[in-house]
Amino acid sequence: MMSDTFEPKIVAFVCNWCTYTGADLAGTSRMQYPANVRIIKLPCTGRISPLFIMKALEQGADGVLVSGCHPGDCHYTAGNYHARRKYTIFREMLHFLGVEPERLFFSWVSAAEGRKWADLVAEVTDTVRRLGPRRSAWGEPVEGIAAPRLSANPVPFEAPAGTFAAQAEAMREKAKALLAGGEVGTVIGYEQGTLPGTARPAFVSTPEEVDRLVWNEHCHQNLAVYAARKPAKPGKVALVVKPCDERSLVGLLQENRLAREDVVLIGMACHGVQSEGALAPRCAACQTRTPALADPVIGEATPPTATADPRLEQIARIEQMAPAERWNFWQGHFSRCLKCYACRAACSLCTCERCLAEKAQPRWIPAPPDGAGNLSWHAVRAWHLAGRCVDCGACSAACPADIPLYLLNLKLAQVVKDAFDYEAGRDPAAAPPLTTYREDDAQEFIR
Amino acid sequence: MSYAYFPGCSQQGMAAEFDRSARSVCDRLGIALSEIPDWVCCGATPAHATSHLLSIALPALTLAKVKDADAVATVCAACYSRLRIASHELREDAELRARVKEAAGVECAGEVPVRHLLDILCNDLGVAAIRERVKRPLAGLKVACYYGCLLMRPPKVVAFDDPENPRVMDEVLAAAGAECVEWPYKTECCGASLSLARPDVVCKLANDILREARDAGAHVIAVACPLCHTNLDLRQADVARQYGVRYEMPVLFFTQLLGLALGVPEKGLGLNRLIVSPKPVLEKLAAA
Amino acid sequence: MAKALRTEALLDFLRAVQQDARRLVAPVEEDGLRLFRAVDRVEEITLAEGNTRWSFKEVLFPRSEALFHYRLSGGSVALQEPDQPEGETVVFGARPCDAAGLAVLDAVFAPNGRPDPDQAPEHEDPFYRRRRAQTTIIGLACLEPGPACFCTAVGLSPTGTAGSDLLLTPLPDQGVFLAEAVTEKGERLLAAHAHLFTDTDDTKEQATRAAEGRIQRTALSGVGGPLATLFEAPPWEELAARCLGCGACAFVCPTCHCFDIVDEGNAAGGSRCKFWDSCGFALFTAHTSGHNPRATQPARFRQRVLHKFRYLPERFGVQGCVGCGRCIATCPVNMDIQEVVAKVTG
Amino acid sequence: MARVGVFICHCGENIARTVDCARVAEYAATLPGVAHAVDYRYMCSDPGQRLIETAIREHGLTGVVVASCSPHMHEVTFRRTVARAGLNPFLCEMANIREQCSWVHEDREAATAKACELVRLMVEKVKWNTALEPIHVPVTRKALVIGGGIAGIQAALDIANGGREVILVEKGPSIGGHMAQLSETFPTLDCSQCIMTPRMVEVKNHPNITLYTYAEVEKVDGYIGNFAVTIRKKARCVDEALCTGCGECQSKCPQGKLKTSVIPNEFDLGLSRRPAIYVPFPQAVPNVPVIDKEHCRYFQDGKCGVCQKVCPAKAVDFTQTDQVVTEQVGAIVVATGYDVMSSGEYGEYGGGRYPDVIDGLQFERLLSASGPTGGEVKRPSDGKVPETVVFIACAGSRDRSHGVPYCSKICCMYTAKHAMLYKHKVHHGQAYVFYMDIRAGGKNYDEFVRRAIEEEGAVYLRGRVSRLYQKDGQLIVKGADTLSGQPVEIAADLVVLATAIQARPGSDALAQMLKVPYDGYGFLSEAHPKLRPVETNSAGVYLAGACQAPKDIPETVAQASAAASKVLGLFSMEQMEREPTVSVVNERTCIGCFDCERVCPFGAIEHREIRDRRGNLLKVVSHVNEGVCAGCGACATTCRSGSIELRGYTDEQVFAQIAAVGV
Amino acid sequence: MKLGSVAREKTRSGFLAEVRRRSGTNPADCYQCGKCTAGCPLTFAGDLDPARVMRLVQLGQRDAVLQSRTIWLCASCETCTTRCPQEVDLASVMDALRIMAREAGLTQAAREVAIANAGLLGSVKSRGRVHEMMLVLQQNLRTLHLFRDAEKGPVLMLKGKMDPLGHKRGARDQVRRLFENVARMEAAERAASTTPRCACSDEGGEA
Repeated sequence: MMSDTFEPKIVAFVCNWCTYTGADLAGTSRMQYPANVRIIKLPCTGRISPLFIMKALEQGADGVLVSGCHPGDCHYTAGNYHARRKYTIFREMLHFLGVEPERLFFSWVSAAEGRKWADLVAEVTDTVRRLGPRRSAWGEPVEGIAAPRLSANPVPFEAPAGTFAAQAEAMREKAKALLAGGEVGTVIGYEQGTLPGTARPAFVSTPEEVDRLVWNEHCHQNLAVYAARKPAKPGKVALVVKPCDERSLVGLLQENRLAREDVVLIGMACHGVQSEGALAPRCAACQTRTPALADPVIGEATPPTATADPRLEQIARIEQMAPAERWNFWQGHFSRCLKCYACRAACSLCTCERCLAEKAQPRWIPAPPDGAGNLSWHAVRAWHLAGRCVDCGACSAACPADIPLYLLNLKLAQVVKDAFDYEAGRDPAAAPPLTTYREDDAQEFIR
Repeated sequence: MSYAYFPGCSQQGMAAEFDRSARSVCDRLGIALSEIPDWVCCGATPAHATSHLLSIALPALTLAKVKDADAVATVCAACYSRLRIASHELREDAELRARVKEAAGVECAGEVPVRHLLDILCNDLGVAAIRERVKRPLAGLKVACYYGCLLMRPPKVVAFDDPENPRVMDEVLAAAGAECVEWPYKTECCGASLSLARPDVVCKLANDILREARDAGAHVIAVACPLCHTNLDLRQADVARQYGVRYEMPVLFFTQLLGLALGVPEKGLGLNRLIVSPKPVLEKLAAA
Repeated sequence: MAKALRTEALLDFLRAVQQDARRLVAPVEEDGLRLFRAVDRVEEITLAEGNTRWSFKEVLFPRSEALFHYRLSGGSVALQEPDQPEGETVVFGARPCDAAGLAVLDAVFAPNGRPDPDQAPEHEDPFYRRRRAQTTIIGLACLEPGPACFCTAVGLSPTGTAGSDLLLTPLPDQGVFLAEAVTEKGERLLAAHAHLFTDTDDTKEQATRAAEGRIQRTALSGVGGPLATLFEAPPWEELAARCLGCGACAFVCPTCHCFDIVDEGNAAGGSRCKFWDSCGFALFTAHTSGHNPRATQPARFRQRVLHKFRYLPERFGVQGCVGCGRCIATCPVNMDIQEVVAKVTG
Repeated sequence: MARVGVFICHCGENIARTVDCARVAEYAATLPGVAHAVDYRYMCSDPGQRLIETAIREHGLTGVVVASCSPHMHEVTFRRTVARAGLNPFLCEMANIREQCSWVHEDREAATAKACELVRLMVEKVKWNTALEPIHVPVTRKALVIGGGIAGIQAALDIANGGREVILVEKGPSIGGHMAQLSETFPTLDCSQCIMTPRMVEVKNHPNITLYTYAEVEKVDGYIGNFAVTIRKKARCVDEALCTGCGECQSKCPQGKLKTSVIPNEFDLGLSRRPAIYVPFPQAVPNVPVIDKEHCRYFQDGKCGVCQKVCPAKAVDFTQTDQVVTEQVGAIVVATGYDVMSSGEYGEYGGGRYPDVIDGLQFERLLSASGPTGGEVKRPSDGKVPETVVFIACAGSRDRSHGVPYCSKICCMYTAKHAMLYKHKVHHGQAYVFYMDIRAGGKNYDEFVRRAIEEEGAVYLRGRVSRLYQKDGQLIVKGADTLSGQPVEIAADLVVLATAIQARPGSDALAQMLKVPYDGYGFLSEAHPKLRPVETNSAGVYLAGACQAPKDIPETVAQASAAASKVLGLFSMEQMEREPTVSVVNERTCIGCFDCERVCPFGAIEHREIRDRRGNLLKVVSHVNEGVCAGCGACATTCRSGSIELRGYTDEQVFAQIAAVGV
Repeated sequence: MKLGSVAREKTRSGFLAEVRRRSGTNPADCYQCGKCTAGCPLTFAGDLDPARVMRLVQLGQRDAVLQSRTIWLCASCETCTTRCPQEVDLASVMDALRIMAREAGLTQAAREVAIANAGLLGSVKSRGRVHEMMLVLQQNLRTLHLFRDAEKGPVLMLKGKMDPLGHKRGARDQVRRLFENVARMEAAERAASTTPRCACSDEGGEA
């Protein structure tokens, strides 16, 4: 311990019933192992939030170990199954953010496996010791490594002639009818923005006002963000929704944020929307072009123009980077973050009344908009949207710092799809993937 | 399926008839065997009793020569055992692989599976296909199928059938029309590896096996190993001397019996090379 | 007599300035957006027209800074002053609107007129004061204001000198920048690099007219007056119904100056941090009890408007909005302060 | 400001040998918020505990950290200690510097440094601890006993005699279990059925016992004191109320004509046949037949119906369907027993091909007066009385290669009994017993085995049998006697394998339903191997008999009575105290997404409506039923807004520990 | 029997540890059930039954084990390995013991077997494959059983089973190099140990 070799600090989160008892057994059996691990005992891996791992990294741990009961052995029957799903995603997210995967360890150690515990601690300590100290603090760039930049290739936007106008007319008709008939008190649609080539959300409550409403390629905002808010005017709300926005509604229904009958959906068949003068990248290969849930569906959709989502190529490029490059890529972007929370405000699924970022006791996310605070915020935001994000693009569009938030969201959506065969915003009756489990969920990463 | 054929040393000498009948049978059944060029001895028991490395490196030398085959086919149970164990260990143990590479100068990862002809007949070809091709069923012939020890042991690595009560040979020969007797000594050891050094010991073991086969009513014993064959066939004279029992029990390679049923001419089976001639039994059968 | 800097000598000037100061902050391109950054090489600086995504106010009022650090041991607490490593700083490329916005920051953080390190009033911010004294602003006049710009609507000009120590106005036809020293700092800067500047008879009048002519947005007349009675009256609910409640408008604004203070640390020690806050956040006014006097987003938006157009002029005699148009451009739902003020006052 | 007291235990030399306890105490004193730190030789001793109590009073401590052994060892002890000094017990935490420090590290410097850190971690945690008060939940004073073997019968009778109601559920058509199948019992050789039958009848007649036979527990909801149990009563197709047990139906069943029946009699382990409508054995309780639908002609092809016609009581009812009942109980005793490994497991012992190789339970039936041979020892193949019998012990037990490394515990004794009873029945016969060790610990047990050897002439051969095969109507057994170093060959007429005792198939599913942990072999796990042998980690669920591990009758009965006494203890209270380490919802910030409800394995999350003063519904939020919550914390992890805290393991407490590592 | 420190046996340098390392199986797992003895077809011929060999290994009785005849009489039929309830691979233990005995020059107990093994390997080494007739002749020569099985010669010749000129050869150079490499490598691997001779380079040199 007193030598020159690097002695890593390793935080181990273990469950009370299996691994803690297994570690006790290693002690009772006098099995020797390195003294670098600090155990934090919790009742169950179900209680070991992945964010604890992040917190440990934020606080300077060189390695983190999480261990609990073997599948089927959970004292609370299913805590480890739930935890396994969470770790599956969170681990991928940390890798994508550039955390060295070799520093994170997951294992099942039963109460009888004192030997396994001792061997595990030895292996973990040895691995982390060989890796050396972390190359940078949480939220700080690794020095001497350039932060790679990505450039997107814009796809020209080709609006189908005449379609928007006809749809707009039909939409206004519907809106007028709803208001005139008293079926709804408010219609939330789009109107012309004050800057050239923009549209913005508009709240209308009389048939006369309806003429303000427009429908065109600039209507990129997701109006579902207003769905769970109480309307100022009495009566139901009708929302003009694109198919992707409608997927938000599915999420809101799953999470009891509203009931289907609380809202009327005026569904707009989609031709894609514009972003910075070109087709929004998420629209290029989007297959969801006709609303599935809406009360009327207005117009005919234009089929996608691309076969492959251009953003997947960006993800692939990030994944090809070395961890330190990936890390700096993200630190470069996050360094611009002002913590204005526009990403959160624009997200139709961020419906918490008190965001975790605002919880002061304890403070999950360092409040200031600096390295650690920004990284933790973006990690938590992405994590909380894992399995929920419907890829509407609102967060990225809202960000004044142009942080490519969609890359994180999309990556996690991919992980969820691959690992649990689940796509958010498709089935209002489906159990969200992080609230359920399968006994045979993959667990290659758990030793 | 294409098979790289490993005949084994004995099949070039004492048990040339095993090789010959195996090739004839395979030919008849449409199983293509292509002999591994320049193969070398598997090392047999002396190798693993002398040096573990040697016992793996020798088979590795041969296995490394196998190209473009789905499996290595063997007929001799001992060769099968050694090749299969070597291939298994090479697959499992990277360090051993490296040592073997240094010793043998060849790289072998044990990827091509090593199979015994009985396994191939039963599991690749299937007994139904054999039954279809039988021209002269061995009706009335009571056979004691003798598997010996190495064909199924150790079960974790080599067995392709129940190690305590294997059935493959019985099924193959039953398909050939023979009546396979139930008997308890199917997998008892004949002491083969001691044949040279301790003929006295081997005699006792051979006597036990011959006795049990006879008591079970067998006309002939079928074997799948040249060493078993030597001990049971050649040693019957010694058994007679040592124990005073003259069994006159013909001991045939299973391929010879199968060949007979498939209508392979006797020349292609080398029946004349057997010490205890099967002629009387076969003739009696033909007459019946 | 005005001075002129040849267009091609600008970089030489900036390089020289950089050598004198510890830090040169100027607009650069990063990931497709324009931001003020401390530059290593003056070649990185972009001179493109239009505004950076947010103002340079963070040079003086960082988005996050430690007020002090502390360490706990046994029963005792040890305090430690934070470093302020920036030192002498020159900001180049400040647009006249941004530079004019300094008046608000000065009024709040260093209210004793121009910041003077020797005369510290009670409630001034020493961090701001120190930085302000060490910072020189080289303004760069706008020739092509954008669609969101409305500085003229609040009585400012795209070529105005307020807030700049030295203002450069590009005169492309003459191939020079017209250099106006506005303050002593500006004078000193000119004097120190006199060899790069020549005397000139050129004026910026024409450029000013052209630039002001590009601004389409209507003047906001008498904003101080009518707004005083409009706390409850105008339909804030409707005006702000779509406001999402993020802080983007405040954080890109050159004059917004609200901040929060928290302790970040653990049982062994930590820092007391001051960092930007926004009246757009519900948490901004939330009481511990759970009560929130500004319970709705329209109430918060009203606060933003009234603070800029009424409270600041009333209390500090400064114009709270400089018409840079950033809040309009960055708002995810196009909340347009100029449109709103025009509507409620007009 | 917190005032934490830190108490470093030497645990004699156990900790002090590798950890410099004085230095740890010195270090602890420097930690912010620590008001008092001291080390002592045995903190758990009386003077040690008094030291803590005194310190709490003298220094006005607001929290206590005891750095000593694992909390699994002494957390309860020290919590009681601080409570005696007037501090809330949940303001006491333990730093484990023995099992997880001094015992696993040799380097004194490293171990001392780690001990300091572990103390710091717990000091930081305890600063965030809050006083927690026990939760009171009502107790339904009625018990469920699952399994009607001797364990279940004993537990049910004890509870019923203690004055509480019991529901006894038995899967089969009759209670009695394996014990009813046995001939005579070791070491007294009293007749198993003679001592068993009266107890079975007592169960049937006991006013406090409700008996459900031919029934299975399908679902268990709720928690200690308040279980809701769903029981499926399978259709017997015979009305229990009408049936008089006359036996007419089974004697007339065409499937049961002695020679032609192909239905193996389960009670005789396939050594005899039975009809399709049958009472498993003459002393069955209830003495009501059941129709085996798989073999009944009426159910298979709609013809027959003889039993219905002949039944004088008109009790046969083909239309009967399964009934599902729900019962409220406060405690559950699991007494589901065991199975024996099939004698076909061993290829070298014939792999089930030889009819005269049988298992011990089958031999019991051959010995039993009620058995297929009327108590005469006749071998299955040809009914011949075997003159040489080989008994092979550990056939499956203590055999890693067959996946059963454990000892089945009862075989040594029953094999000796078998050898003895065989000798009693076949005087000229010879019994050979192959064994590895003789495990005869128990009152009069070893004497019993010696008697089998010395007086009854059983030849004990120390060795395992390698192989056996059939030849000339006999079984050639090839074993060894390792004491003489010789192989042994015996030509036997009958071979009896003492096959391994295994968990019941499906015991894992039952365990999951009851949320009781189980081991790799399917045996249910007790809460503590020494100190809580009949309790489980699922509160309110107790174990009796061989479902926990192989055991003999006396041990089973003792455990069953112990389980019953635990149940009666629980039932002595109208209300019960529970650990307050449960989840609590912050209703102000909860948005009611109910993801917590989805992950809660115990169904503890309820919906609560929040209304304003005028009664308008403001929102619906989550609420934790403290009686149901087991404190796993899955809800707290799942809640995105951090609106759920698990008391005792709050985010504050965890963060404080994480931060303390980083220092 | 003199017992050394059994604790030491189990650790580093003991006989048990060496057998464990070389055989890849742990003889300490043996609990003396005797199933190996019961099933071994050669128990009758050996001086120690297999279970006893395991016991002596556990007790570190190097000389008694390595000098026993049993280890040479083992026919490698693997009956013991197949049926061992403790999953001890006895056949591998026997191999390891033979190798160790040979290294220690302790092959007197069963010279014939050692000679036969060496003979076969010699044949392989020089020819790549086994020449059976040469093997028999060599064996008789070296064991001084000059006329053992002599009567079989003519019969075998007659049946064509013994052909003095027969037998092809396989990859002789490769095989020779392999033998040399194995010898060299094993000598190097054993450099630290006390082993005096190398196992497979000599062709039955003890005759």
